[in-house]
Amino acid sequence: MLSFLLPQRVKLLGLLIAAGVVAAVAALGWQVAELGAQRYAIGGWGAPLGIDLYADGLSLLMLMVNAVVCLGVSVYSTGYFNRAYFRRSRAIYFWPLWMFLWAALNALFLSSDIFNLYVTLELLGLSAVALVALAGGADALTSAMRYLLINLLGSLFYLLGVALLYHRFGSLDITILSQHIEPSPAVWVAMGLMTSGLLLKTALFPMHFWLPAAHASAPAPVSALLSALVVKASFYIFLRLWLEIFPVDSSVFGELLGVLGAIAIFWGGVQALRQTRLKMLIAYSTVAQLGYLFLAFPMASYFAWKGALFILLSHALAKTAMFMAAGNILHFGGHDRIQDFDHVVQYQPLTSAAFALAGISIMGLPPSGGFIGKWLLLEAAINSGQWWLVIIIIMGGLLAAAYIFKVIGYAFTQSRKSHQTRRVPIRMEWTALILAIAAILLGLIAPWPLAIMDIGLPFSGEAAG
Amino acid sequence: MEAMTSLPLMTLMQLLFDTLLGFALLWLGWRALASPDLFQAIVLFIAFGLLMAIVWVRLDAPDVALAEAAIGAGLTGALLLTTLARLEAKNRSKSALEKKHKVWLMTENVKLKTASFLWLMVILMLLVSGLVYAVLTLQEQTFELQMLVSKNLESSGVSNPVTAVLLNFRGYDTLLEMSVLLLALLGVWSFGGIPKPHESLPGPVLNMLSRLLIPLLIIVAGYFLWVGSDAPGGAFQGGSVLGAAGVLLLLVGWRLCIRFVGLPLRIILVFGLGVFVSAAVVLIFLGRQFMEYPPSVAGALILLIEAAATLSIGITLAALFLVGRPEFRRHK
Amino acid sequence: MLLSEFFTVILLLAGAFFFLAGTVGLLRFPDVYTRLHALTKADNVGLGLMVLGLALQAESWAMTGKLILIWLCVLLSSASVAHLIANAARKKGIEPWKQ
Amino acid sequence: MNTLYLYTIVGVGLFTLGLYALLIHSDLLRKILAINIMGSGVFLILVALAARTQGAVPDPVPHAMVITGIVVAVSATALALALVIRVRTKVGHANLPEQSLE
Repeated sequence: MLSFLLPQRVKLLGLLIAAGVVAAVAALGWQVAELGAQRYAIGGWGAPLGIDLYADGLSLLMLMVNAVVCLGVSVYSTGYFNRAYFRRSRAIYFWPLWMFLWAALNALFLSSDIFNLYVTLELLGLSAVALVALAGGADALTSAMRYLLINLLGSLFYLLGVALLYHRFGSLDITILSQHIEPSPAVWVAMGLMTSGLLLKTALFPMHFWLPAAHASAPAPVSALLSALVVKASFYIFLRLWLEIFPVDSSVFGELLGVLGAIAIFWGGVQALRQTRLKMLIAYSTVAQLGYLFLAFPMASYFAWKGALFILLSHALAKTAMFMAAGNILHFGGHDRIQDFDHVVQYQPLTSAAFALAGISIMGLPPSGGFIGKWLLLEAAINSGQWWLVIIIIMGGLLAAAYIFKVIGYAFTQSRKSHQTRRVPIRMEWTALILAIAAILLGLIAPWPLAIMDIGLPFSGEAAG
Repeated sequence: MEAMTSLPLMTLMQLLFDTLLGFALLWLGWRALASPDLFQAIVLFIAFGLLMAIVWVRLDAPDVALAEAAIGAGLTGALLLTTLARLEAKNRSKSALEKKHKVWLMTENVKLKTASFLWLMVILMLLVSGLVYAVLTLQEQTFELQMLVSKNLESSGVSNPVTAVLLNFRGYDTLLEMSVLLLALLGVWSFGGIPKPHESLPGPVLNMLSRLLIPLLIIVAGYFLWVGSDAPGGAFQGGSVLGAAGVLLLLVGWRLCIRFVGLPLRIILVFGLGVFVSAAVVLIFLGRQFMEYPPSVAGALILLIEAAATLSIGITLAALFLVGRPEFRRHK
Repeated sequence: MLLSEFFTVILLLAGAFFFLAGTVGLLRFPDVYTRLHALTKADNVGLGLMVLGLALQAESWAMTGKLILIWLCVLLSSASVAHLIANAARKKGIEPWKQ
Repeated sequence: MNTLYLYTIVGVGLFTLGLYALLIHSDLLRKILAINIMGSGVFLILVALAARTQGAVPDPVPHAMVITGIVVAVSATALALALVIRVRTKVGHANLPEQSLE
């Protein structure tokens, strides 16, 4: 699955590889579904000595959503990077960098070795930075620089935690670590370090400052991917560590994460409402949506985890669609100022539909994927009697509704000003729409991904919730 | 170090040496970060790297020492210096802004408010005390893994345990690491045209030096590669020496013939990774696991992979030094 | 104590003395040219003496060869680097110290 | 006190020093230097702790990890430096607009 790293610069090849990876993921999915969690020892050495790959329901789901989103982005990019305003010299680098990013994501979701995860994190971070900088403007470069520094800082914190864990337990494999783990000062410090490093990369509330600029200034398909998956990758590692390695009874810490998540929902929502540029709005919306993921920590129950994961999945799909729609609008009108979004509906019905459908999922209206996720979270919150979480989830939904309707409202407003417009390739519109529909469909087929999550369930210990 | 208690003088000397080295390291690190002149800071950083290499030797990690000296101090230093030169070349071209830029090149401590400075200090102190506490209370680990490494060393095909870990047991890490290197180059290239540094013609001495040194460096790279299987050394060390040779060549003003800049260069760049991956994949078809080298040919296989890797790493590092894709240079 | 060991110690100490002298020169001399002079000349001799001292203890000829190779490399590079630095300083217009 | 713990503590010191400098300087080259020094601190901790075994050959796994880490660090540094140059050409200066990390 890693053999597609060669920097061939042909678009067709990119698409072929994309299809190949999707097929591989599907095959793996079938295997996992049939046979349960899979473990693959690279080099045949087995866990303590070599590096194991590990695929259970959680990683499979991540891989699948990864495959869907990446396939979408690949198709979209064939259109996007064709445009005249992208110098060809830049555009040719998109594909190899993009393949690296994708490979890093796949490797990350499959790895079960904490040092290997560090290397994949770096691979992911560097390729993401290079992709952000591809946009080439002053904003993009500055935010890419900041993003790079943040990434490196986060990785070093993580690596220091890895060092402590290794020297305490003499192993790097997650499964082996989880069997040996016991609370001790070193473990606590390692946990603190790794958590702060990963949360920095996940952009949880006080550490979110780098995200909006980086995500908004990148080329549209790249922003889509950054918001949809790259931040989730570090969240995924965090979740793995939290559920499998660290002593889970640290409820104070969980509460803290929950509070930060709650603040993130509010802060992101309010900021999103205040933005005048569409891409910034969507980026802040990501900050808010990431907050939901952390609401599960204070509850730490079966439903809560499932809800958070479900939000993660549907947000990945919906946010990709949104950024693509934003890219279309940007391309169409040459700007993304929300106030000047007239006629968009007339000229780009597909894009507007995509944006609206994705918005439904972000707001959490039925029958979308976002609704199911929020419903599960709500149920968990009510079950555990944490009413403040209920209020926050509902408020967050209202805020999301407010900023999304703001955009849609402007898009429907007629004005007589004439604009310079350019034609948008039809496949760019369709990919956005299809992904948005997928986000909605996710709600309708909810039992299926929920069942997949149960394979090799990492959070079965708390299934009582 | 209790094993040495029979020689109290020796232990004392060693303790003294280690303490001195440790403090020198901290001091150099501090100076490198606080020195008002950037050039000086970089030079101090290079000295810091060399000192690190000595520390690695003290810690019985000769492989790391070689890597640190060649990559950590040497190449990183060269990269930093060339960047500085490019930044300053930029300055010179905009003479009107020169004064302004001068300021930017100097240390610019963000004036923190006292309150936030205090907060920062408190947080850092917490961090330090937490870390120190954690380290000091760290129990002795179990040495199962180390035992496993030495037990499996024979079937790994090499007798240097570090090489065995790097290329066999944890070869997947190394594969990804080489991808990181290649990715970095790709990223650097994708940034497009980069201002040229102020280039001066190399004098006769530098020319002479490079003529003498480059063959030597290439031999050394080969030597590292060869001994890597049973003594300190290996692909990364060899590759970085090769990279150093490349840097020297570039310094002398040697440029690749246009003919080689396009596809051939790219092929060399991906060669190492390509061999690595294809060796791993071919083994799948031979009915083994991904990257499972059969013990009988493991040694040869590792050497082959390492040779390819050395070449690619060397060229990649040299190309990183050049900053910007070679093709762009001829348009200027 | 063997005679060879005795010579080794003497040579190492002598080498260390030259290093010390070179370092003192680096710290005390007034300008870049004289400092370079002190550093490269004295350190080359110091290293040569040390190499000689260690060569007496070497187990094989190959070892001795490697040691000498190291010395030659250092000679070559320190001479060239000294030249380069001095040349750069001269181009920058730094006048040699006169008194 | 054991010398190995001494080096570990030096590693902690370097890590913190680097972090402090990273936060306090706005010049990008300095930030990159700071990150590199932080990295050295981490590597030092990793290897110094590995040398705890008395007499025997130290654990090779951390050594391999550090070599990997060094190569990753140099790649990241190269990318960062190229990016600094780009930022300078495009924006006109090589530091980030002020930001607070707290």
